[in-house]
Amino acid sequence: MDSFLVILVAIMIVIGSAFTLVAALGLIRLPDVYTRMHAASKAGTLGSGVVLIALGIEAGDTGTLTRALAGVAFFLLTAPISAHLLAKASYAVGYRLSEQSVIDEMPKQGSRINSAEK
Amino acid sequence: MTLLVGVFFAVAIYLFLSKHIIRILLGAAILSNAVNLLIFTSGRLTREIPPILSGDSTVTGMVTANPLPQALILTAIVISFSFFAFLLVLAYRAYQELETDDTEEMRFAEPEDQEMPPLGY
Amino acid sequence: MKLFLVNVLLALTWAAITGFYSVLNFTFGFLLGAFVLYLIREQVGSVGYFSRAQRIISLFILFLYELVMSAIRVAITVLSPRMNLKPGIFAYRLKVDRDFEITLLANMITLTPGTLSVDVSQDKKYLYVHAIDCSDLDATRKDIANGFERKILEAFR
Amino acid sequence: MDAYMPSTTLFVLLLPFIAAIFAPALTRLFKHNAAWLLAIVPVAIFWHFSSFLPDVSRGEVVTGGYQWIPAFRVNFSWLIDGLSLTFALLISGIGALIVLYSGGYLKNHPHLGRFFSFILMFMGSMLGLVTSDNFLMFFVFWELTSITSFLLIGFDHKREASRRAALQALVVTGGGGLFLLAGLLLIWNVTGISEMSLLLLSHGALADSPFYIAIFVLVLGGAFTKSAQFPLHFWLPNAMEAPTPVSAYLHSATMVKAGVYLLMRLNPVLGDTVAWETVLPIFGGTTLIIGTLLAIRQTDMKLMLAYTTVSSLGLLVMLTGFGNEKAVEAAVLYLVAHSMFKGALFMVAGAIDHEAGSRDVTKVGGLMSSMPIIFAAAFASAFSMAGLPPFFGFLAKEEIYAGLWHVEAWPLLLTLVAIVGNGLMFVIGFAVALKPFLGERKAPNGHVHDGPILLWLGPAILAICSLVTALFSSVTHAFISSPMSTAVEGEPVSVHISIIPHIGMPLLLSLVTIAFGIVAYRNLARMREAMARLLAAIGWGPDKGFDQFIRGTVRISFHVTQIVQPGRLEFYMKTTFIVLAIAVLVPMFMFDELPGLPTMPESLSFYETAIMAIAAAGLLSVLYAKDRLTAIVSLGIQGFAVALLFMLFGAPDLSFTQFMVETLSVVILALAMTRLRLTPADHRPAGKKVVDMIISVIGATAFVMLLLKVTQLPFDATLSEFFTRYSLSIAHGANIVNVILVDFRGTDTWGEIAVVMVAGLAILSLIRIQLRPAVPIATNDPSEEERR
Amino acid sequence: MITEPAALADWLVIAPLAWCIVLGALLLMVRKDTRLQPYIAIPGLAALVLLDAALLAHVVVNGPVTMTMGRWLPPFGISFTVDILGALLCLTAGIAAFAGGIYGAGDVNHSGRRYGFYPFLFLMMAGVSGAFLTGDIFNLYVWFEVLLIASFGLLILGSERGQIDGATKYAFLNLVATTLFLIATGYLYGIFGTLNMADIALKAPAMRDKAPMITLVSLYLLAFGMKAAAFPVNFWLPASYHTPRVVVSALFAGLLTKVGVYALMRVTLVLFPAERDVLGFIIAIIAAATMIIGAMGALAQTDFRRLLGYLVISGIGVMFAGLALASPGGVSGTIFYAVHSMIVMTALYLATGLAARAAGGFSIASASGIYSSHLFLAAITLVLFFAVSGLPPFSGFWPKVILVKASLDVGAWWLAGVILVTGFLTTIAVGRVWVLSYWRPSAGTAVADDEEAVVLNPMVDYLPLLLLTALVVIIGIFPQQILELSQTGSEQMLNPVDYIRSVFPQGDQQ
Amino acid sequence: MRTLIFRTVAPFLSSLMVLFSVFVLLRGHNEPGGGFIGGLIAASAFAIYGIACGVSPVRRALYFHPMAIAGAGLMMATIAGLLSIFTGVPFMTGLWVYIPVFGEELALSTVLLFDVGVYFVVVGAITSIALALEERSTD
Amino acid sequence: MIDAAALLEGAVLLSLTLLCLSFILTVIRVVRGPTLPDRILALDMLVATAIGFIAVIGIKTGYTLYVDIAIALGLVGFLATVAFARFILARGNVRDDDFDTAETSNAEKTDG
Ligand code: NA
Ligand code: NA
Repeated sequence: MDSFLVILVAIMIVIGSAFTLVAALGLIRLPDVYTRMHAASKAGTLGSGVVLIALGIEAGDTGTLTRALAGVAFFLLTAPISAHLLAKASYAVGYRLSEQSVIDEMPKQGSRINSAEK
Repeated sequence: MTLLVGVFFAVAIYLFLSKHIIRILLGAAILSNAVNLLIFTSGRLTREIPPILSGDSTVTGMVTANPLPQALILTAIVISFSFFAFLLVLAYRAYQELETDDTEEMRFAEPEDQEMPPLGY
Repeated sequence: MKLFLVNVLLALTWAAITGFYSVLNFTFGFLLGAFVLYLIREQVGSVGYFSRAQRIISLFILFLYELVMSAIRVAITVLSPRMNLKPGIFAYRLKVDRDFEITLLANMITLTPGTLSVDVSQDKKYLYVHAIDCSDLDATRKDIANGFERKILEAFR
Repeated sequence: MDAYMPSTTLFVLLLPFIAAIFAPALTRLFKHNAAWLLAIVPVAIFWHFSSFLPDVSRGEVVTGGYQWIPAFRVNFSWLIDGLSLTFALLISGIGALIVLYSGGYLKNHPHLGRFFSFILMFMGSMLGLVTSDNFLMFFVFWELTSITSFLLIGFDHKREASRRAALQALVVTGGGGLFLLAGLLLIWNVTGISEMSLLLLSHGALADSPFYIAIFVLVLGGAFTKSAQFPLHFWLPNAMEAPTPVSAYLHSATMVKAGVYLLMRLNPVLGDTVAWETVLPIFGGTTLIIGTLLAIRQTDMKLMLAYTTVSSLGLLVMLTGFGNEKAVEAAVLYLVAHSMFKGALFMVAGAIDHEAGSRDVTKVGGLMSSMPIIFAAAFASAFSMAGLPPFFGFLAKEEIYAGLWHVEAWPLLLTLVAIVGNGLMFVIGFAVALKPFLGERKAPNGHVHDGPILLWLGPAILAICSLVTALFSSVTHAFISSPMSTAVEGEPVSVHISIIPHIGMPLLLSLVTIAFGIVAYRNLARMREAMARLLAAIGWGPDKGFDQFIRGTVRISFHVTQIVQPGRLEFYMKTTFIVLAIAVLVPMFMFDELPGLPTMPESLSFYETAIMAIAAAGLLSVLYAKDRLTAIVSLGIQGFAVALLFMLFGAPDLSFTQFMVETLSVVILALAMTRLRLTPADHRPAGKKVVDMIISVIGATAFVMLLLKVTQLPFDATLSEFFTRYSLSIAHGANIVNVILVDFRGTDTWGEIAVVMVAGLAILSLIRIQLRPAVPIATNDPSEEERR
Repeated sequence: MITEPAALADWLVIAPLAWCIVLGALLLMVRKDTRLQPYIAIPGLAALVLLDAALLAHVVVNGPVTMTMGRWLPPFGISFTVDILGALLCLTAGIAAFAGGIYGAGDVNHSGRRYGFYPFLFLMMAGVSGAFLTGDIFNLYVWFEVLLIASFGLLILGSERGQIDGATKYAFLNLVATTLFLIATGYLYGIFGTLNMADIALKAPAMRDKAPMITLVSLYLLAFGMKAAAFPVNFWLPASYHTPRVVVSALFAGLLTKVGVYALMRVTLVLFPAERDVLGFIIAIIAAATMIIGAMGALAQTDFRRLLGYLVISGIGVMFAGLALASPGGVSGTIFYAVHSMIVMTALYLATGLAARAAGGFSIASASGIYSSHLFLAAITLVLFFAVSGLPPFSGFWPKVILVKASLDVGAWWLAGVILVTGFLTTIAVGRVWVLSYWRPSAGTAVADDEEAVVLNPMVDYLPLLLLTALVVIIGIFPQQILELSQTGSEQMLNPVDYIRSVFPQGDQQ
Repeated sequence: MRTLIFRTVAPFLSSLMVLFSVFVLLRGHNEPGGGFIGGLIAASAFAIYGIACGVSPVRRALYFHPMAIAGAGLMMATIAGLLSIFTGVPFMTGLWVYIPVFGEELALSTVLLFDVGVYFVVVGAITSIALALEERSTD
Repeated sequence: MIDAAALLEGAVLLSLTLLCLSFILTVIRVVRGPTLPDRILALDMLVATAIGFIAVIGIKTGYTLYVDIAIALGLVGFLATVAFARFILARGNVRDDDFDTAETSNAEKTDG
């Protein structure tokens, strides 16, 4: 495997890990669950995705690579949905936004949505 | 590693001694991990060489991680997972039916006030 | 017809993930795909978009780009020593009305800078979006409207 | 014991049991007249055994039998000598009369058929007991007599008294049986002999063995309970709850003599020792006196007879204990006499009860005219019991005094005991035989008469026997007394005594006895008062003791059980883990299986350490989680950490599965907990926490030390090498682990998926089945059907 | 490195197990057809009995038989090795299950069947058979788990609240027990690097001075002791056995604890005899304590079923006594007693179920008058009572005598004494039940009386009971066959050369 | 959780997961995977499907009751073991047949059949649990 | 080539460090909470980190077969988040994670 790919892989994994770390930091620093979701769903997904693709490249056979890509695609498909579900659920059962929040146009009927589930 | 196994066991046993079913459940989950690690360790450790043969030839010389304990643990994991699931649902039902998760209060099978058997004939 | 197309696509996916393309493997993948479609036959009614593979892919690429951007934005936000956030949830008036399009839009909004779609109103008129920075909502709304929503409409109308 | 010839004896021994099966049906057909048919069985048995008389009288010993359990050297073998033959004849002979008598006594009883089959079963057991040669066969029949007597005493099960009496008999004789079993097995161990016949040939084998005392005590335990020796006599009077035929048959004529039979049987091998010749007379004598005294106190005829039976048994034991020739002859004669007169008197009592409506000597009287036959029988039997000529009892009495006079140790005291005992029996005998018949007429029932033949035939014949056997004493001696005495004594003995009184010490003593008896008879009422007062003063007896024993046992058991089974899971868990710690640590220290000092762990790279740290962190946060969600998620953390460890140590399949399983566990936890309100934070007091912590740390230490020890051993990796070598070449699989799972050790996985499937089904049932509020018994209830 | 092709007869080794699993799976597939199930299950159980009988005959004729799965030469593949002990217990278990299956047709309602009574039953039999037949210690663990989870399933198939409680305690404590088993096996693998029992038996002497063998064996003793409900780790049994449906209790009483005893015998006698000798006295003490505690517990109970539960325990004590002696007599006594106990305890629970139906409850305080209302049932029960007390001429008598004699042979007076005293206490306990609930006339109010007595079905209710009781009597009167089997079985256990040779025909291992 | 967004995507997610699970099952013999893990993935797929679109669609989709599927799986595995009786070799002996299809050589074996059995057992059991629990928490 | 390999080695170690760090941060968030969704989010994040970790180890050891494990983990991770969101909803209205009130209210709403 030529050194270009090796270097590419090296860079990718570092970037990926970095993104993951950023996401984790966001998890710690951001004020409320909704803002933290931004960090997790974006940086987190991207981080793991990049590293995975790096692995695919490093493997050097199309099968693994395509699988890695498919996996990443799957993450990209699922990440927003889990974020959406989590946010919706939290909001529905009444976890409020942080004090810093400036606006909330969401209808305040958590219990209605909740009962709509059942 | 051995020490880690010890920690696992200590925590598991400690949880088992609790009187809340839920804690005992957590204990069960941890216990199965403890056991798996124990088997894994007593099968001796080798690092990072999975017991998967490179497809082309039957290499006999290469030292892979000991595959047998892994197989045993796999079986054990599956079994203890099944048990865990069962116990969990059992606890769930127990809570529903007996309105408690405190084993002190679970006295339906062996009630507190057992009457002395009749002494006549 | 659509069904068959989806099926072929699934078969291709199969061939892709198993990693070796051969008649045999493809056939197997095709059968699997048929099986899978059987599983979801009820929802297949709404499968109307494979015809536009081309534009979808372009959309996908845009989306990837936006994703990276947003990740970086988050990084900056998080790493900046003192973050002055104006988070909040705002309602977004939807133009797209088909379930699939709404879903797609919502997901893309989530994965793009500073926004995260929380829910769709019961009547599918509004999309509730959480944003890290609600200082200028009109701008944000405009971005969405001219960004993904337009591209989606292009891709699927 | 090698030559086993087929024999009708086997059939004869089984015959009663066979008959017992058909008894109910026959009774349903012929009502009480079935007695005539069923009596054929004992008669036939009597006939068969009497065919042995000539040989046995010539001093021969007939043995025979079949292999029963060769694997355990147990034979179904019989030993027929004077002793067993006499018993067999008594059992079958009196048995026939009893069957007939029952037909009359229990006429129109709804369960007469059941009664017949019980009686026949008992008869079979008793026959087996006295004829069996093999120890275990003997014991089997011994216990069978206990069981059948349990059923017969409780025959009238609707009355609490009979239930109590039955249980009492079972417990006492059953307990004695255990002693006997131990004794017999011990004899078997010591001598290696398991047959009576062989044992009798081995003179001194037991008496000299170091285990003699143990064997002696154990055998006595069996004999004394069965033969109601003081202080274990109390069950016998209570057994009078049984219908009178039972009392007459089991509790006077036959079963209670099983103990005496045992002593007589073993006299040649166990006798002639100091222990034997002191213990037996002491217990026998005490029983004799106490029995008679207690008898005085009674007014119920059956109870009077029962207590005299106790004392007679005492007398027999006493005589057997002396072991001198005369005493043995006396014992033999008295045993035969007693069976006849006591059986008769019981039947008389029953007849009176049946006809006059009461068995209380104070409530009935003047029946002589209306039941002449019964009176005659009673009178004759009373004579025999009192030891007056010309009845068989007289011979016995003479021989008793003769025997006593030959005793080395304090003959005077023993003679006195005998005189008092005999005198009082004289009193009781006549009290039963005369009081109901003489004096002014009184009876609860109006028209009183002898009743059906079935009712009077038995006593009459027995009375006649008492007379005839005495008149033709030489014949009796030739065929019965001498052979039996020979068997008991172990060397040839011939009995000569006859009814022609010859001047001598025995005759004198008899006269003294009679005089004493007459005086006592006159003051019977006053003596009764005195006894009543005395017993009231004592206020406690072994009979009360029995109740206290049973209640005490139950109470103690109850409290012990409460302690060891408190019903608290926490207690159970704690005990389990403490035992675990002990089970691992104690052997380790005791047998020096401790590990060497742990070698410094193989250099861990920082991320391995980090992962382990994370695992530990996860564990701790599970412990100290404020709320259950934290606990669950922390569970996930440690699970992931373990999975990563597996990966680092080259087990991809493991970590694969571990990841999946851990995530799913967490998911299921979450799904199942949507409804639960469970608080994982434990509210235990700090003290308990510390204790638990100590327990768990010790337990963990145990495991760690053992693990260290194990990993310090050289490892034998033959199997793994084999798998690695052939996985691809023969099993066509590169992933060795999976090949092991589905091929090398596929059977494990087979069972494993069975577990998975069953777990799935079990969980489904758990979720779906609706519980009903507690009801005692499960019945088919449609409400249990679930919705879908 | 590959074994000879298997003769068709050797398939008997796996047949009972495979049969149980196939039928279990089949019955699961027709789960919803509750009417059909008994018609599949009962013939299936009968066939199982036949298979077991055939297997026993095969073993008696040819000595221990081995089949190594996947024809991987032992110790590499999993060997099933059957000696007389395994086959005999397998057959007995089959018979007990057969009786239970018939009884269940009447006792288990539709929801019970729909939720898998018969599948559970068959899978439990699979676990039991597997445990008796396998020759591989880890595989033994797997079958333990199969029967355990199946027993869970049966345990909760009821409708009382006490059941959930009992099930909880049963489940957690048994989980601990099997986990201990697994732990011990993990250590064992670490020591020997092999799992085939015969192989371990061969390698054990070499390791004796190096490895922590006694600790290992005492760990196994604890694990199996707990499965067998030996004192002081017997709690789970009295806590749970009285809660499920009677037929389930019956099956448990017949099958579960005996598997623990079997495993303990296998491990201590065949694998680690030397270590067993070291622990012999401990085992004897455990045996004595278990016997006494069991008998006392029985005396202390008001509820039929709990009383029986304690009788099971004291029976376990008796079996441990033979194991403690480890002499030919002792072991054969244990084997014989195991057979007796499996049959008689199952029968007793079934009888108790009928008695409760007849008398309207399980409490000896209230139930009464059964002797008048159901004479036949009473007769059978009385036989069983005498049998369980070890009175002749019933099946309980001979093993007890053998064990007493064996104890005397080695001069263990006290053990012999305890065995006898236990019998005595048991007699009192069951005697009281008989007196109170059978003889005592019914109060006449709600409980069944001669007139409106509860009608019991001669087929599903009495047939299984009759079958078992007949065995109890026959074994009691003609114990020769069973005794011979037990003796040969104990020889095979105490001197397992045949066992080992059947696994390693050519003596060596490669 | 029948939100529009989730409901729209879930079917395709789960179908992809099922696909992947079969892949994991088949390649298990040579690389990590196998029946159990494959089964778990498939079961999770159905769980997601159920949570998103409700239980009854899943039940209708599976057509058979999950437990019946599990039973069939166990049966299959057992039969895979028993097949070797016909070749006179012990229980559970792996038998391999190579069927040429389209010039490729398709390797079928009782071992594979066994692993498929495992797959079905796991799918059936876990799915039935998940669905039952889901039903409980929605009814 | 050599330096490339060395570079890769270094990169691997570096990223392992980063991942371990983020692991620890995430764990902190799990323990700290404060709210239920926070913990769930953290678990989700944990899965993502684990995936990254697996991939890096895969690169380190050259066993690319780890990619499947990573994917599978992603799948079930998604399931986990979904289930937890489901769990939040079913638990019903809460102000903060005062559990008893939360669960009593929930018990009233759903049980029976
Ligand atoms: Na597996
Ligand atoms: Na387990």
